[in-house]
Amino acid sequence: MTDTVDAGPAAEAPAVDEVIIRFAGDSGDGMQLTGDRFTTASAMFGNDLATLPEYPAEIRAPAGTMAGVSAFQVHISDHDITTPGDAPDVLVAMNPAALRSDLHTLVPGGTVILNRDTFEERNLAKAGYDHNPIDGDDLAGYQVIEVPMTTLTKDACKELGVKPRDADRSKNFFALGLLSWMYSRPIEATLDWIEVKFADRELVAAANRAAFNAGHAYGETAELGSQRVVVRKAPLEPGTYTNINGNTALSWGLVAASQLSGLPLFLGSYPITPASDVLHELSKHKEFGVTTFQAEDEIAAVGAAIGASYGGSLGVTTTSGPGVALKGEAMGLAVSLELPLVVVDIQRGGPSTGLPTKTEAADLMMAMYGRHGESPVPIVAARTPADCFNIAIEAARIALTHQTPVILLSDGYLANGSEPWRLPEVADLVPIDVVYATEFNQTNEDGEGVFWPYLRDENLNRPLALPGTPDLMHRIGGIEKEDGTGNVSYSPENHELMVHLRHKRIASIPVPDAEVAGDADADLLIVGWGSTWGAITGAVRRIRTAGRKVAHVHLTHLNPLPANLGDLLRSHRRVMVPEMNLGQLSRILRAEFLVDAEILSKVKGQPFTAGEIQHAINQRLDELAGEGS
Amino acid sequence: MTDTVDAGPAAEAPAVDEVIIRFAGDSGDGMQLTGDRFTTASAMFGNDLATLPEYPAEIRAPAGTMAGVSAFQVHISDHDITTPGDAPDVLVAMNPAALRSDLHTLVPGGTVILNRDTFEERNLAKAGYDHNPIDGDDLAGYQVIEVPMTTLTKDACKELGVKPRDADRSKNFFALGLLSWMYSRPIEATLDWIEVKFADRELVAAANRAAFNAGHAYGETAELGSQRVVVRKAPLEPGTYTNINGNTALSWGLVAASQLSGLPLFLGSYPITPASDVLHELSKHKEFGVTTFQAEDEIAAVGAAIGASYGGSLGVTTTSGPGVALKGEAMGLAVSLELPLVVVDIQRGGPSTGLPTKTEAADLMMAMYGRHGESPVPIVAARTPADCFNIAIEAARIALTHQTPVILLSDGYLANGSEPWRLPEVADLVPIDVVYATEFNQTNEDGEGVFWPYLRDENLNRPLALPGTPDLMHRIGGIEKEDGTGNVSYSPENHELMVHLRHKRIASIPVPDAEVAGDADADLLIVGWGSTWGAITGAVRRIRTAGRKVAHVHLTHLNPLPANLGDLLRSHRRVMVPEMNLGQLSRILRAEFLVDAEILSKVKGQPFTAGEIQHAINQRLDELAGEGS
Amino acid sequence: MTDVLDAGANREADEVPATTRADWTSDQEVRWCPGCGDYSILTAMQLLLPELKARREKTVFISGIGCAARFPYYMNTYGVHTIHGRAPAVATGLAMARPDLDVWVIGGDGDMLSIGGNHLIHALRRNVNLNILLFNNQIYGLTKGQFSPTSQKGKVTKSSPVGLVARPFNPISVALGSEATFVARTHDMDRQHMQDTFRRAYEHEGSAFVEVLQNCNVFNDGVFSTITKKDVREDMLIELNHGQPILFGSEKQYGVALAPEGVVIVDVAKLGIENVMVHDETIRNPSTAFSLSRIAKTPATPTPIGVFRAIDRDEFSSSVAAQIQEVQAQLGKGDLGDLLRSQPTWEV
Amino acid sequence: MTDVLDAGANREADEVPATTRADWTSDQEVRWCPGCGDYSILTAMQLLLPELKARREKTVFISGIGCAARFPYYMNTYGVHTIHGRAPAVATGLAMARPDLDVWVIGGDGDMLSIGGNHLIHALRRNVNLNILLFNNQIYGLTKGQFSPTSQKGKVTKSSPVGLVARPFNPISVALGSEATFVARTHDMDRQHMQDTFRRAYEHEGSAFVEVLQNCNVFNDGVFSTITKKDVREDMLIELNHGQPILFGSEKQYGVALAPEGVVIVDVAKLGIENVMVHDETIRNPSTAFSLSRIAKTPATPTPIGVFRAIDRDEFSSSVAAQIQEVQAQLGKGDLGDLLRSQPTWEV
Ligand SMILES: Cc1ncc(C[n+]2csc(CCOP(=O)(O)OP(=O)(O)O)c2C)c(N)n1
Ligand SMILES: Cc1ncc(C[n+]2csc(CCOP(=O)(O)OP(=O)(O)O)c2C)c(N)n1
Ligand code: SF4
Ligand code: SF4
Ligand SMILES: [Mg+2]
Ligand SMILES: [Mg+2]
Repeated sequence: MTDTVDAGPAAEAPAVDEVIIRFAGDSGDGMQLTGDRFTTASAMFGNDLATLPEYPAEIRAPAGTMAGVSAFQVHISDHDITTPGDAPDVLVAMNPAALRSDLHTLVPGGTVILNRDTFEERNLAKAGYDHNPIDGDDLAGYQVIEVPMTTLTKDACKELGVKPRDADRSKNFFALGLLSWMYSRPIEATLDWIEVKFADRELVAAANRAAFNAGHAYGETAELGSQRVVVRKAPLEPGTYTNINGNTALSWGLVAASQLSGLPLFLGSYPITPASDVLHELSKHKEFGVTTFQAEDEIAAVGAAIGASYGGSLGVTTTSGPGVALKGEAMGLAVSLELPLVVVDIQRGGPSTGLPTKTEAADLMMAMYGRHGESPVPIVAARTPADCFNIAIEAARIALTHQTPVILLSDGYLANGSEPWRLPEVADLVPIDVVYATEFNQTNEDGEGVFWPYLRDENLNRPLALPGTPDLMHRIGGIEKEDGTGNVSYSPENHELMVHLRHKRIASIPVPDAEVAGDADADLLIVGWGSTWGAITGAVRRIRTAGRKVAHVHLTHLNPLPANLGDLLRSHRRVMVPEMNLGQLSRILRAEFLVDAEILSKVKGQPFTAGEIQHAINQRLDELAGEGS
Repeated sequence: MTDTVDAGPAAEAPAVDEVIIRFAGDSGDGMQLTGDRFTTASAMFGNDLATLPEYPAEIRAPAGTMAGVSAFQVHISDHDITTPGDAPDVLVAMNPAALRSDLHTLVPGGTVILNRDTFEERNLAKAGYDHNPIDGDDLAGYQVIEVPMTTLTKDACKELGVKPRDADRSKNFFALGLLSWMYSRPIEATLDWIEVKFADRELVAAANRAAFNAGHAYGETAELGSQRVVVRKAPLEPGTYTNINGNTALSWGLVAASQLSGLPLFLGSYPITPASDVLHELSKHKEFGVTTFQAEDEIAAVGAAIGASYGGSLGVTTTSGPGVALKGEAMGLAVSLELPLVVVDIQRGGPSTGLPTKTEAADLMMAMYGRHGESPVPIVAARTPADCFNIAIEAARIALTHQTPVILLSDGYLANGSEPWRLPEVADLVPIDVVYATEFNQTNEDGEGVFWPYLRDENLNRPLALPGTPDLMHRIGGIEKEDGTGNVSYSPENHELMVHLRHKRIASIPVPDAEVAGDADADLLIVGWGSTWGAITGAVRRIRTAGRKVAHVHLTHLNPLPANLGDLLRSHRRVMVPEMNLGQLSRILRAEFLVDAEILSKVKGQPFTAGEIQHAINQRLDELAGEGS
Repeated sequence: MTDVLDAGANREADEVPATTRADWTSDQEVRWCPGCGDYSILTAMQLLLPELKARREKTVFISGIGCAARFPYYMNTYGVHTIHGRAPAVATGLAMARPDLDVWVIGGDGDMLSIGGNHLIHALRRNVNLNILLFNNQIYGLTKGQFSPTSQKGKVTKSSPVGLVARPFNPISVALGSEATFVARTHDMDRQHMQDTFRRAYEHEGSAFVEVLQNCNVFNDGVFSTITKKDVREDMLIELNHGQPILFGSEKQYGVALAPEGVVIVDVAKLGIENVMVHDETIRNPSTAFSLSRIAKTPATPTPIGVFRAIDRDEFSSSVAAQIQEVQAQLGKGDLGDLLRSQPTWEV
Repeated sequence: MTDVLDAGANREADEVPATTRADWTSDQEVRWCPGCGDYSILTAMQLLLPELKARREKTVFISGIGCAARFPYYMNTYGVHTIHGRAPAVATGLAMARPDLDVWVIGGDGDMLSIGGNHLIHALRRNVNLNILLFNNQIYGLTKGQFSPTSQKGKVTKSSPVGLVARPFNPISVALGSEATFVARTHDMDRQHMQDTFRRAYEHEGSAFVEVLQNCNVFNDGVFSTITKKDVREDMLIELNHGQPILFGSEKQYGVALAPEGVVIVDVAKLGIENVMVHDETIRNPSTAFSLSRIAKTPATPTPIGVFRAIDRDEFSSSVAAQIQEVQAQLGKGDLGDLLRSQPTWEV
């Protein structure tokens, strides 16, 4: 399905280097779809981009209310970008509630495109307006484009024989057509997509096509000419691209890990927002021999993954914070059994049920410490949607080559956000070498061969003998066991030895050195992990473009930490750690390296913007300059 | 049941200031009972004392094997002591396995008293001896007293008409009689106890009495005169004493908290070693209106405790590490609901099933961080068996006055260990003031009174209105809620506010300043928490007696930490933290105060001895002296 | 606080002020999808409680997580929206601590039969005084359409894209296998039947389990329409009425009768009305009720509704309380000073 | 590793070497209390497996925590001693991943009906190919004597010092209420009956549930002795044999017959042998089996043993595997490069 597209007929329109558009409407208005299509068209056009879908909390809120607003923000540009943008340049508001809830996010002087038809009494009241903002001062300082989208859509559909009520459902395609015109997006891909998507509902396809064309034409005819701009292609590295969100990338990464290791993938999972899509995606890929098991709860899900792993599968369990809190005991079992297991935590707002559809990154400490006893596990975190692919492979690699549960941290922002991804060559992916024991590894007192399940290799790892392997029958369990034989042991010395061995074998897993982005000799070092990468990178670029120095280290491996990290931290005068929590990585760094790592916290269920971090960096740099002088 | 006892007839025996005796035998030999009776007699005699029961892991091991050895160590003294002793002076070995497993613990030159009758082929083989240690070199360097205890017991019982096989069961009373003679223990209390305990099994009572008397007489007649010593009364503070173990003290503390607060005590629990005895003890106290609920699992147990707490009870759940790992999600709910709840974790060896009957203190980090999202809870820890009483009240006080789950950490050593406890006056216990809302606390737009469940007081706490309270009907839940109204809220600003409020209200709970024991001006500060108190205190006394300086701070409150702790840490050149884990408190101190707190770790399923800590202190002091010079 | 708890004791004493539906309606906007079956269940409840002369402050709704579990927010009573699956556990603690309250437990088929299955069956076994309503829509609604343990075999959902492999639970069978003392079924299309059934649950001392067939019009639309739509009901719903022969069909031409392999549907004309089973909720042996629960093999064949079983048996919370009272009657209320001295003591 | 997994495929091909009890005995010392009923269950298993011509390397014992759950350590097979209550979950994953294995699940009444109740009923509902043995001693043995969900009402234990308040589960009823396809009961005093029952479980495709009445001589001694002791068995154990009339008593003077409220015990002489029920394990409707499970009201009244139900139904793991094979047959094995290109792509 590879398309090549050219810049289209609008080459003569003035060029801007980037634009941030926010589509907002009622949950029923199809804003996610609209945003998604606009994104795809832009991606195929050749822009760099990043997206931020935001939908209401799980329950379907009453139509027309603020609680029901669904939005999709997309940032497109002619250069490399890393975030969905600080503040939109354009807000498409399909109803009053959308305007009311999102207007404040717009840049001063930005453009509001609104569906005039919905600004009538009932909808205004539902949105909590006691007046019509179109008539009031609310929109002062913005460029406002009022379009009677509903009417125009219905008109366009009338001759097709579509009932007005059904035609109304196509108004998002009108908006999409209009915006496609304004930003000179290629239209073929969208029209093709409509064809395929609604293949079996011809009338719907026709209505959507008509609405899209009407929107596009409206730009031409309604004297909006001055609004038309173009965002040129970004100079991306050559290759084949697709636009991917984090959960899909993560799912594919797990499939890839299964292929690379030659082990069948077994997913034990229990649905939970925002992790369910991984279960959905993997359920679709039975052609890869993927087994998905929707268990009765999270404990059964991880239990089954452990069982499958014991049987020779790549055992994975996916969930979000509340699920991880439930899996602690079973993960401790896997630690004690020294079995491979990947535990994926797509973090969301907490504590407790919290903000299920909002992003947060406050499960790091639970990942480190959420089990009783000394129960160390490696932790890795993804930094961008596409990076979820790599991290899934990395998590599986560590799990399978070091016989340990590994926690993979993603979050709601990465899960649902998307970016263009240059597809890797499958041949370039590094195979994962998994070795199972097939022979005796010891001789007993009588000179007979025996199998010791806890006889360690030079990396302190134990051999795994799969059930089915002749002669190597053995028993393992969660009670403390003798190093070597694996027999139940209550010996004090052995227990201490095992506690240290478990610690050491995880602590000595080789992880790549941390790399410094920006100025290695800067006074200020920003240390990040997870999805803050985009905002930090954006901020660091702006700071450096403005001629100030700053360094950035972004951690993929949170346990163990890169060996060079301590030196890096100590080689800067000041260390700041932006986190979507109250300071979890910063506490780890402080404890580990006795460095005064300072937290920059945001816990709003929303990712950092580059601007917020830029601001904080400038503050610190000013202070440092003051100190320095 | 208060008895007063005098020193008895052995006043003329030479006095020693302390003695450590270890009773060891097969699980079926009644060693725990023997140790317990010896302890009680010593307590009633007026010694200070500390005990360490050690029994085999949960399962009943084959009789006569090392795995089946059960031991009870008791330290009695004429002065204030804090541990069950580093190494026993006397080992009573009822069978070869006991000798083989425990001989190495004895002090050089110590006394071994063994049951000669059991040192025959079958038992020797079961114990893994290929020779008879009585005849070999094994016992060189020890004083050995061989007594044919089985034979003598059977002889003593013969005339009572007790069958030899039954008589065999009384041999532990023979040992008890012999030791009572050797250490000049009062015998009346023991004989009385036999009377009462076996009231309905007359023949058993007679056999035990006969065995006890025979053992006592044996000392007199068998030319063991030179072995007889007396350990005089310790100068304890005047008062009424009882000998108490940690789990009983904890149970009584919970009853006390219920009485002090006027709230009925509700315990939701699921059996688990070493916490089950709290469930057993509280099940016995229905006269205090205590409701105990043995739930289907740990999650139901904490769930029910939350439900009861919501209904106006003092809701408590008791468990050990694996149970806490399961309760994480529900505890997060209580954090979000801001409901009182006491979660008791009697720590044991981990990870996973680990060492169920052995002690460890490696759940501190899980207590701090074992929940998803930012989910802070206060944490307190008991330091001695009797201290469990105070800590239970303290945990309940914090929970009830700050509407929060509180984690109380005890451990297997405290749970089963015992010490003399000077009973507090009930009138001196401070009442716990619990206030429930009964009236509207807000006015709505229409001027009507309404109840806002999250309207905060000056301590940031919310009002609790119990179901049943007229007019104050309201709904709470684990989804993020608006501060004040408590209505479901997905607002970014409100979420950030609530995350900070939840953090702040726990962080600002007032806790007493940490107090320094020892030399405030010492170079070296020892920081401890939990059951290490005894060993650290013992070590610090020895060091100071030897003329060196050392300071000791012992933390009861682990979250929040005492306000003066940072200053204290910084006012010493070096900080060492003895912990039964790999360094959990030390990591917290490092992160919090950027102080190079060093771990002294022991993870053997056994408490520290004072000697181990003394040794480590001396090493550090030597180093500091070296540095200093 | 003593006042509050004591208020329970005086409950019967004061007259209950008359209330209307509005009094039982909270100020929160209802946030289910338009057309969701949950609305009519809510209405039934808000209409019933005034009739029952229940007190709002003595009524508590405890729920887990799911669309169904949002129910408490909409009732102007006390309420706790707990965590997924744990409502029966939390409610058990509350009911034990506060026998004066009416505790309702609300949850979906995922909440109470998947993650919460164990708490449910243990609550039923113990016979705790709870009114447990399971809104069975055979789907996970809140998480947007995965199969649940009551979804039919072969069902295509987001997590079973080529069809569900496992067979479903029959919630009535599960409840009866778990020693439930009150077991009933109703559906969201018949407000009167819901009210009648909820009333019976309310009046039952002990755990009352009610399966409410509920339409999720977004993710599982029409799954029960073959049996619950007005025009098919007569033929497809078998109403169980205590003491009455079990008959259904527009002419009452069908009935239920005992057969060796369990109860079966029969043609009344052929078998004779005298051989039609007379429904008896109160048989202590749950076998007949269980047998009735097996009549419907899918939600598209004739399905019994009404009360399958309603027997008297010691209620758990009051038995627990009785033990405490007995001990207190025997020993008196505990004295802390005595407790501290209950082991051997000595004076120094 | 491919070899190992493929070994399963060739299983039938190679001849299974003859084994003896010793071959199935691990080198670990057995650590149950002397006299514990668990010993005889272990013996029964170690004697049966050689007869079954099972392969040790293809046999896996998965257990939770409890005395019963120590079982795997004593079998010279593969084995995992997991955590409390979770054995059915771990075993489900293993059985799904490795259909070539014989997976046995062992646990106590606490392990599988208290904390693990939900995993048990879901495994039974799904019909995963597991042989599940529940050692029911009506007590928590390993934690030294608290009541369990099968302990009798009134039972005095460490956690119920004045008597247990709740009524117990009937494990057979729970299993039948959960759609179990194979349900049986046996007891630790009859090795042959255990072997026969375990053999049937082994041969069943799908979840086989066996309740083994087991004496805990330390914390609940003799709780089944009224029915299982040699001299009372004839009168107190009702042996179910497929195709045979259900008779018991020294003279076979008692029988079981259908009655309106479920099956009942009858006097054969009075009722006539022709009215005695002929046992049929294969009735698809579980009602009769359920009814049989209700005959014994306490462990001191005549109690059925043997196979209550054994029906054929799609096994879960193989159905899951079949879906995968079907998709692969249709689409071919997945190609990673194609997957990466399965969304719209573009070239730069
Ligand atoms: C511990 C935990 N796991 C998973 C979830 C996600 N979750 C919320 S509701 C739900 C199931 C909803 O289905 P059901 O109980 O049938 O209720 P319905 O929405 O259909 O009314 C799930 C899986 C959660 N909130 N918490
Ligand atoms: C999570 C967890 N909770 C509790 C325990 C403690 N525990 C171990 S075995 C057991 C119950 C034992 O009873 P049962 O399952 O009937 O087995 P039995 O010992 O009687 O064979 C309990 C409560 C545990 N190990 N883990
Ligand atoms: S998703 Fe289904 S169950 Fe949930 S509110 Fe919508 S229609 Fe109702
Ligand atoms: S406690 Fe009971 S079940 Fe456990 S080994 Fe001993 S006798 Fe057997
Ligand atoms: Mg549902
Ligand atoms: Mg048991």
